[in-house]
Amino acid sequence: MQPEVIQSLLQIGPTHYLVLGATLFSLGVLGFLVRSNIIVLLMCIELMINGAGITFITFCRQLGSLEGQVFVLFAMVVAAVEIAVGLSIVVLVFRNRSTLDADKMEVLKW
Amino acid sequence: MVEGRQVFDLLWLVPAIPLFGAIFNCLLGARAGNLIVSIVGCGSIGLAFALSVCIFRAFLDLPPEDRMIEFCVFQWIAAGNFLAPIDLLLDPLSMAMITMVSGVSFLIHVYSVGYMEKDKCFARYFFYLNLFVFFMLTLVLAGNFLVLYIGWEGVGLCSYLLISFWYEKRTAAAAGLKAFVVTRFGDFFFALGIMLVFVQFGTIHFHSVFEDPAKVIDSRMAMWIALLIFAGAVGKSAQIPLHTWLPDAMEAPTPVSALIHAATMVTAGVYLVARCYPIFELSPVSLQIVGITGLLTAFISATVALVHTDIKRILAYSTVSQLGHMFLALGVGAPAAAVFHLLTHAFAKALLFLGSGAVIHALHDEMDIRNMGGLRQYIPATFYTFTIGALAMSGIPGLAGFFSKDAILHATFVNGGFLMWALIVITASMTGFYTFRIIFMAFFGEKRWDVHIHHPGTVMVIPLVLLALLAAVGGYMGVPHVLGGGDRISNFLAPNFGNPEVHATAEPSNKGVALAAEDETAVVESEEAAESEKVLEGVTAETLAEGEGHAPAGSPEMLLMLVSAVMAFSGVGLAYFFYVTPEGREVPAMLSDKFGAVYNILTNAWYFDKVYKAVFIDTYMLMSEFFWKAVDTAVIDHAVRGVAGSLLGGGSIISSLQLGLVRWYATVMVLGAIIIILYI
Amino acid sequence: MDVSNWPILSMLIFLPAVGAALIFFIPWRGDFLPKTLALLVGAANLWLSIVLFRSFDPTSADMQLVEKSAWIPELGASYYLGVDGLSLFMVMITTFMVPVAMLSSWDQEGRRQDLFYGFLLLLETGLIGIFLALDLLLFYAFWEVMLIPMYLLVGIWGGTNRRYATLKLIIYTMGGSLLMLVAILALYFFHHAQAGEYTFDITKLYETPVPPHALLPMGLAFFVAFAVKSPLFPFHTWLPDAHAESPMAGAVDITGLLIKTGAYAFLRFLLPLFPEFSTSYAPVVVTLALIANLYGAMLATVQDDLKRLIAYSSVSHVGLVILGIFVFNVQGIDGAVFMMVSIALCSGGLFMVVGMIHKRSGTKEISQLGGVWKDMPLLAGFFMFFTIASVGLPGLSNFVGEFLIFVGAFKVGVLYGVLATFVMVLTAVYLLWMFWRVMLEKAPVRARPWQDLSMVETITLTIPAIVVVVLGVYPKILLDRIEPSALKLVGQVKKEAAQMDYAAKENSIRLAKTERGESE
Amino acid sequence: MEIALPIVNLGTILPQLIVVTFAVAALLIDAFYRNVLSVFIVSFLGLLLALCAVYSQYGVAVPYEESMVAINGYTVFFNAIFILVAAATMFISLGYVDLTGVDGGKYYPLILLATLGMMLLVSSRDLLLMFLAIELLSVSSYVLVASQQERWVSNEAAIKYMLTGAFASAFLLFGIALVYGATGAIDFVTIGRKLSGGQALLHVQVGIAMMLVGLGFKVAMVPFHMWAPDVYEGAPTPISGFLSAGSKVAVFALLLRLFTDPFSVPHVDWVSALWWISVLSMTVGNVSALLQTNVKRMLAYSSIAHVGYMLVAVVVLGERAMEAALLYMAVYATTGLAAFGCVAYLSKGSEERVNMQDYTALAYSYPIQSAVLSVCLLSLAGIPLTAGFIGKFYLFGAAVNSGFIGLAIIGVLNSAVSLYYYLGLLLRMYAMPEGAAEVVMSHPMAGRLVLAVLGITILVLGVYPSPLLGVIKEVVAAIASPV
Repeated sequence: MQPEVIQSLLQIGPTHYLVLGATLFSLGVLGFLVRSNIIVLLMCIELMINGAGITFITFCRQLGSLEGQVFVLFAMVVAAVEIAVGLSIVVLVFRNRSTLDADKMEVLKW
Repeated sequence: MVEGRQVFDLLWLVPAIPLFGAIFNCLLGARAGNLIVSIVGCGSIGLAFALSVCIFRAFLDLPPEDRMIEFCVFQWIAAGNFLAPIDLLLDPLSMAMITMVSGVSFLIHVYSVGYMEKDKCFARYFFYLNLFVFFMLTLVLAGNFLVLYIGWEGVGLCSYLLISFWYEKRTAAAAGLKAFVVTRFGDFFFALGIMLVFVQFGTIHFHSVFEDPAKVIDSRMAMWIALLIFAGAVGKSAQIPLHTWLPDAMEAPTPVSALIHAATMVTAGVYLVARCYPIFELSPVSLQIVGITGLLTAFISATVALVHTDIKRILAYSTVSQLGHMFLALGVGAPAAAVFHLLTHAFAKALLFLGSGAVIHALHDEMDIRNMGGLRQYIPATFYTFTIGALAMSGIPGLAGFFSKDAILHATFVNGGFLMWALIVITASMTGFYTFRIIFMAFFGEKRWDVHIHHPGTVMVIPLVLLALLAAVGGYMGVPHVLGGGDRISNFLAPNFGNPEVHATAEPSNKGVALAAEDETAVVESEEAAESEKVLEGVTAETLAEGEGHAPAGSPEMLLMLVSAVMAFSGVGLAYFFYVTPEGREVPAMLSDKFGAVYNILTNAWYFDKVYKAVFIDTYMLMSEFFWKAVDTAVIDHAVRGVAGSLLGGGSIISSLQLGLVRWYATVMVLGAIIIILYI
Repeated sequence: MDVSNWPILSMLIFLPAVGAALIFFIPWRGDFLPKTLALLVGAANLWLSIVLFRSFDPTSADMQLVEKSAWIPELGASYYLGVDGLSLFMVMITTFMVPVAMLSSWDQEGRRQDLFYGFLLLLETGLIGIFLALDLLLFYAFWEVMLIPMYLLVGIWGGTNRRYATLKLIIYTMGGSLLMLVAILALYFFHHAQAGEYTFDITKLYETPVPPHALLPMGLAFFVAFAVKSPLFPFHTWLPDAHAESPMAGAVDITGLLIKTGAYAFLRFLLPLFPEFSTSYAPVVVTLALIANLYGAMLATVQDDLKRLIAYSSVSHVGLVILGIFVFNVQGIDGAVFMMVSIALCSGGLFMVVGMIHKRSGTKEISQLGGVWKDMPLLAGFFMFFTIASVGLPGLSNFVGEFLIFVGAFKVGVLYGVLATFVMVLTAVYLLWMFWRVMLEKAPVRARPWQDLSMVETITLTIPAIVVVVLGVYPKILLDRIEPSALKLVGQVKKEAAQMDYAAKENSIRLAKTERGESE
Repeated sequence: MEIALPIVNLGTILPQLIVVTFAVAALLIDAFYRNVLSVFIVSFLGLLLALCAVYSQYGVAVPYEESMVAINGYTVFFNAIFILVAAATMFISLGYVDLTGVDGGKYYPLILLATLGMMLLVSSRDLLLMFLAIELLSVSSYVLVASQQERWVSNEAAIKYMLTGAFASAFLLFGIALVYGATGAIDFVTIGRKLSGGQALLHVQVGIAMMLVGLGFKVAMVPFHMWAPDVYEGAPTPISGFLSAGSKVAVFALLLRLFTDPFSVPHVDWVSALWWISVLSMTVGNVSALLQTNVKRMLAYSSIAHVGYMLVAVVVLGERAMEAALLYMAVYATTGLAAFGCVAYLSKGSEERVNMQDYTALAYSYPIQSAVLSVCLLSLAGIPLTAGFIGKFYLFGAAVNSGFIGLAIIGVLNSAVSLYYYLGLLLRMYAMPEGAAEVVMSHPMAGRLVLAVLGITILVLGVYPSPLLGVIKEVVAAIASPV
């Protein structure tokens, strides 16, 4: 492998950030698919949103425009809201069912 | 009394009056009592008869050349160039027919009043009967094919209704259906014939079709048309192979058998062929077929009549056989003779049926002649009239049947050749035999019954007497020249069939029949025909020159008459020997043992019915069943259900993928996302 | 009163709808009043149609009493009505049969008769709309909407197996016509591409030549839609079920009216819109029609359920009608239209009789009947009458139609003629055999003899019977008015044939004239 | 670097302002007085005023360039629809809410907030506002779905909706990020310019695809539809109506705009993808609706099928398709809402009537509801003389016109299939009652009136659609010029 390639790999650049964001996102997706505890699912969603956030930041650094950062701020707010509402619903469910296992929730199907 | 030509404008009334009678009896008959019903029923027919007699008188005043009156009632069907007005045609043929039909029906109506008095459905009976007369008169008066077809189907319907008149009898219902369907099968061909006529001529109007058919169609096409029409006639007139319905039709009340199945309807076929004769003349082949069919029918049904024991069935088979005679006459180019025989036979056979009706009535609906006997002294009037009828039927010289049958035999000999002549003469003797078999078994010998005799009332006797009169003297309308008579009938019918002499002597087509009968090759036939053409001209010329009376052909004609008379007598004698003389008594039984096979064939009427059932009815039912079960239900319906079912199945599968698990939903979403990303 | 300036066609269509609305939205006490109202509305509509008949000009082949106004200008759909010789008698028979059907079920049991009659009126609206619409979209609307009341009639008041029957009916018929919708759209845009205007006006669409590549699919879409409704041979299996399960009036209307819409649509839309398609595929259609004709008769022979039997008999008759349509000559088309009217009367009559037997015996199974004549001579009389009318006895209406179709077929091809005509034998077989099994022979022992016809029933049966006779004896009433339109249609489908027919007509008339001259 | 702050003219966002104000007011009233009726009145007043405001904007045009919240025919048209839908939903909820133990005090204001989300969604000009609007809409609808706190199915539906919804919005967000990265802009106009100019970038395609996932989830298109049946079944019935009539339409309106202009780029082949999605949605929706025994679930599946129909417009594109889509959405909003409303108004006592069996012979006990429901079913089935037919007709017309014959044929075949279940339910309702008719529950007059009005609207639109068509043509003509 040519040294300059290794150089560019060692040199932390936008690509690394993008890959990081994508990885975070994918981790979130994977987590969502494999775990069954509602709280954990919510956290996975957080991961995904953050992955998206990182991508945003990277791009607006690259493009030198601020919209991305604004977007990220809003995204964080939105994520917070979603989690808040989500948790309240979780509480509701827990009160009625005293379980947090998403797989138990299959009354509605077919 | 209307006089002169304007009486012809009343022509439409002849069928109309019976129709009014029918309508009256249909609507009000149930409420009005038997008396009124019978007055209306007979009265309407009587009126029609009277009217047709007046018309006849006026008709005779006309010079022969313009004895052809057309009368259009109204435009019926008109679509494109297909025009079918209701128009009536009065010419010698139809004139003779309406007179006979209305007359005989009148007598039979009167007779029925006595015969049916006990029946609860009196009104219905007369409704049907009047309706029948209406259709029959329409048939014979028709001025174009479609009007004739109206009458044709109409009489079929009435016959159906009357055969199954006593609808609670299973046999009656069956017989009615059989009669309608079998004749309908003939009508199918007739209808095709009409269409073919229309397609060829562009019109179905008799006058314009028959004026000069040779201009429009060649002999081949003529053959097709002729055969189709003839098939219709075969159905209606119960000729082989469509004759099987007539014997069963004897389920009808006896007067009906007399009127419909002896005198009028069954002769419609003969009338039709006679009416369409110009087309038949164009194709020798068709005439051959007509003749041969007639001959076979005459012979076969006569043989069957020999062994039957049901009085009405014997008469039925004899009817078939006599109709066979008529077709033979048509086939050998003697249409006048055919019509002549039609008339005389109508009288005689109506008489016989009514007589048998009287017998049956007397013996409380006993029909088997083996359970009769010795009736002579109990119901003498019936006996004498019946005997006259029988004599006339079997062609004993001096009575009606003799002259007409002789005319046919003569024509057969001249144009049909020896073989056909021989066969028909044998048939003649059989006629004598079976007719008198009835008489000897029913009226002679010891009585084989013990019931209180019903004596026929005057109402029933008078028609018998009148008919006996007609049967006796009816023949004098056609005494041949050799006997010094003027052969009036054929002269009268000349406008329809041309000069009688021409037909009575050689005619190419009929020569052809002879040759066919002696089976020679068609080639010879044609040239023979060609030269006999010349012969024909010669003969006609000469006969015309010599004028009426003693032709050199005369002496052989006398000879023929003699032979036929002898044969008839021999038949009667044989019957006498078998059924009266003590030594002859056991011969029939002996014969039936000896020739068991033949006897079985005859008693089973040559197995026509059984074969038809096996071949046509059963296969048809099987096929229909198959189509229903296999095609309709199994294929088409299952295809439809299959589609529906697969949809429902798919639905259940797809919605069962709806597991209800959040993570599964997410998985599907991710998979979808991946697919889309790869796809885009 | 002066009716010349009435919008008579619209009145014909909407009067029943108004009646239905009244029946639905007024809270009636009991059934009698709404039933009477419905009957009155039906009668009024019949009267309107007679007015229509009187103001119809028999000599003209064009659309008459046209009403046209914009409906959805954005789509180029217009409210366009008109009547000609083809539709006139369809309308009349509809307005005639609906009151008769109402009478026929006058004393039928079951709850909410008022709704029943309301739906009958709605059905009438739909049917008349189909027959009068000259705008393709309007036609399609009526074509589909008319099924809903039919569906409810069968589905609510029908027999035990009604759910299956109704779903079959609806899926078949609507599924069949949905593809037509696409074809209609295609035609619509073709027309726009050529004429540059968006319109559903069929008189304009007639002129639109369809590009060859689209001819087959579009023609097929229309054909299937109409063939299902007719119903033609492979698409007919919904009919027996619908019949067997439907209440009397429903059955009467299915035979009489619903299935006529299919055949009528062939005449009004398929032939003039796709002449090339019609002519080039005529042999196929004729073959199917012949199959239906004989096949229906054969299946009718082996049915044990009376209603199914008559259903199959109408399959057979409809086959004949379609045969008449697709031979493209004036006899055939005259005969077809006449036949449609006649089927409505004869089969309708048969249905009513069967319904009356069913009401007394509680069964439609032939094997459980027999000897009915003894108890009900009057009914037997009517049964016999309608039977022989359907058998095609000359002098009764069916014969005229049948024979004209036979002639038309025979002119085109001898084989067609022969096969078509042969049905007259089979018809006799199955109908008279049915009559025998139901009416004749000894009756099985019954608790008490059945009542013969009531007054209402007698009237119900008498009215169509009279019409059958009148049409059979004097068919000119219809034929004269059908003929110009028939000739025009033949002209639209194939030019040279038209000329031929015109010429033939001319000289045949002359011929007739001369004959009459001799005779008088 | 300087940032061009978007100018916001209060006049242009007047309706949105009104809605939010009254929502907050209503919440406060609820907080202090706990009087559901007054909350209802206040919220309804808010909607009324908002409607007037929207009407006042009719004909005004504030282009996307000038304002963050644009005004044009499109926005006015849809805002009006949303407000009407919200109002109708509120009325339909009237009796239902207190019968089924929903806290009305939060319920009505939340409807308003959701409406606000929709309104912002259609009039948003950039991805940011779009995202926020969608979130506002979603979050409030999560709560609405959950609002029947005691009913288990409601909770389950809510949790499922919330989880999957958040999952989907994460996809949306990531997609947005990628698109932003590709174009460096978040407002549609620039994105459009950049994309059409730009070359095929991987992350453009991935971005669009992921946004499609996010939006597709909201409109419940196959394969992102699975939540819909569960949520529609579990949610309070008026809310099911509100979701299908409101949020679905709103997101679809946005989808239409996105794919008409900014995303209509040559080198991204999403047309054929959408073709498949459309076909799948129709088929899956209809076919799985065939066997449903639960009316709400059946309607949910049918709504999936209708998304499939609407997608035809997106596939076809062009002016005619745009008109067709608008028409169809308006019609569908009315019909779907009315259908669910009828189901809500057929509830017996506290529990809903969702089992098909219970619909037998209903027409004789609840004439109005049954009549309206039948009209809705006919309209959904696309029977002529109902609004549904005109919509389908126009839609398939557009398809045929631009040569998508296959799509049209599949569409009509699907509606043939759908006849089975729509008409089956219809027939069941009108079947003759066997036993004695059940005791009739009385439902609030106002709600039944609204239902009747909706039903009549459907019929009128079906018989005489010209006025609506006129408006739609105007709207489309107005925005036809590239935004």
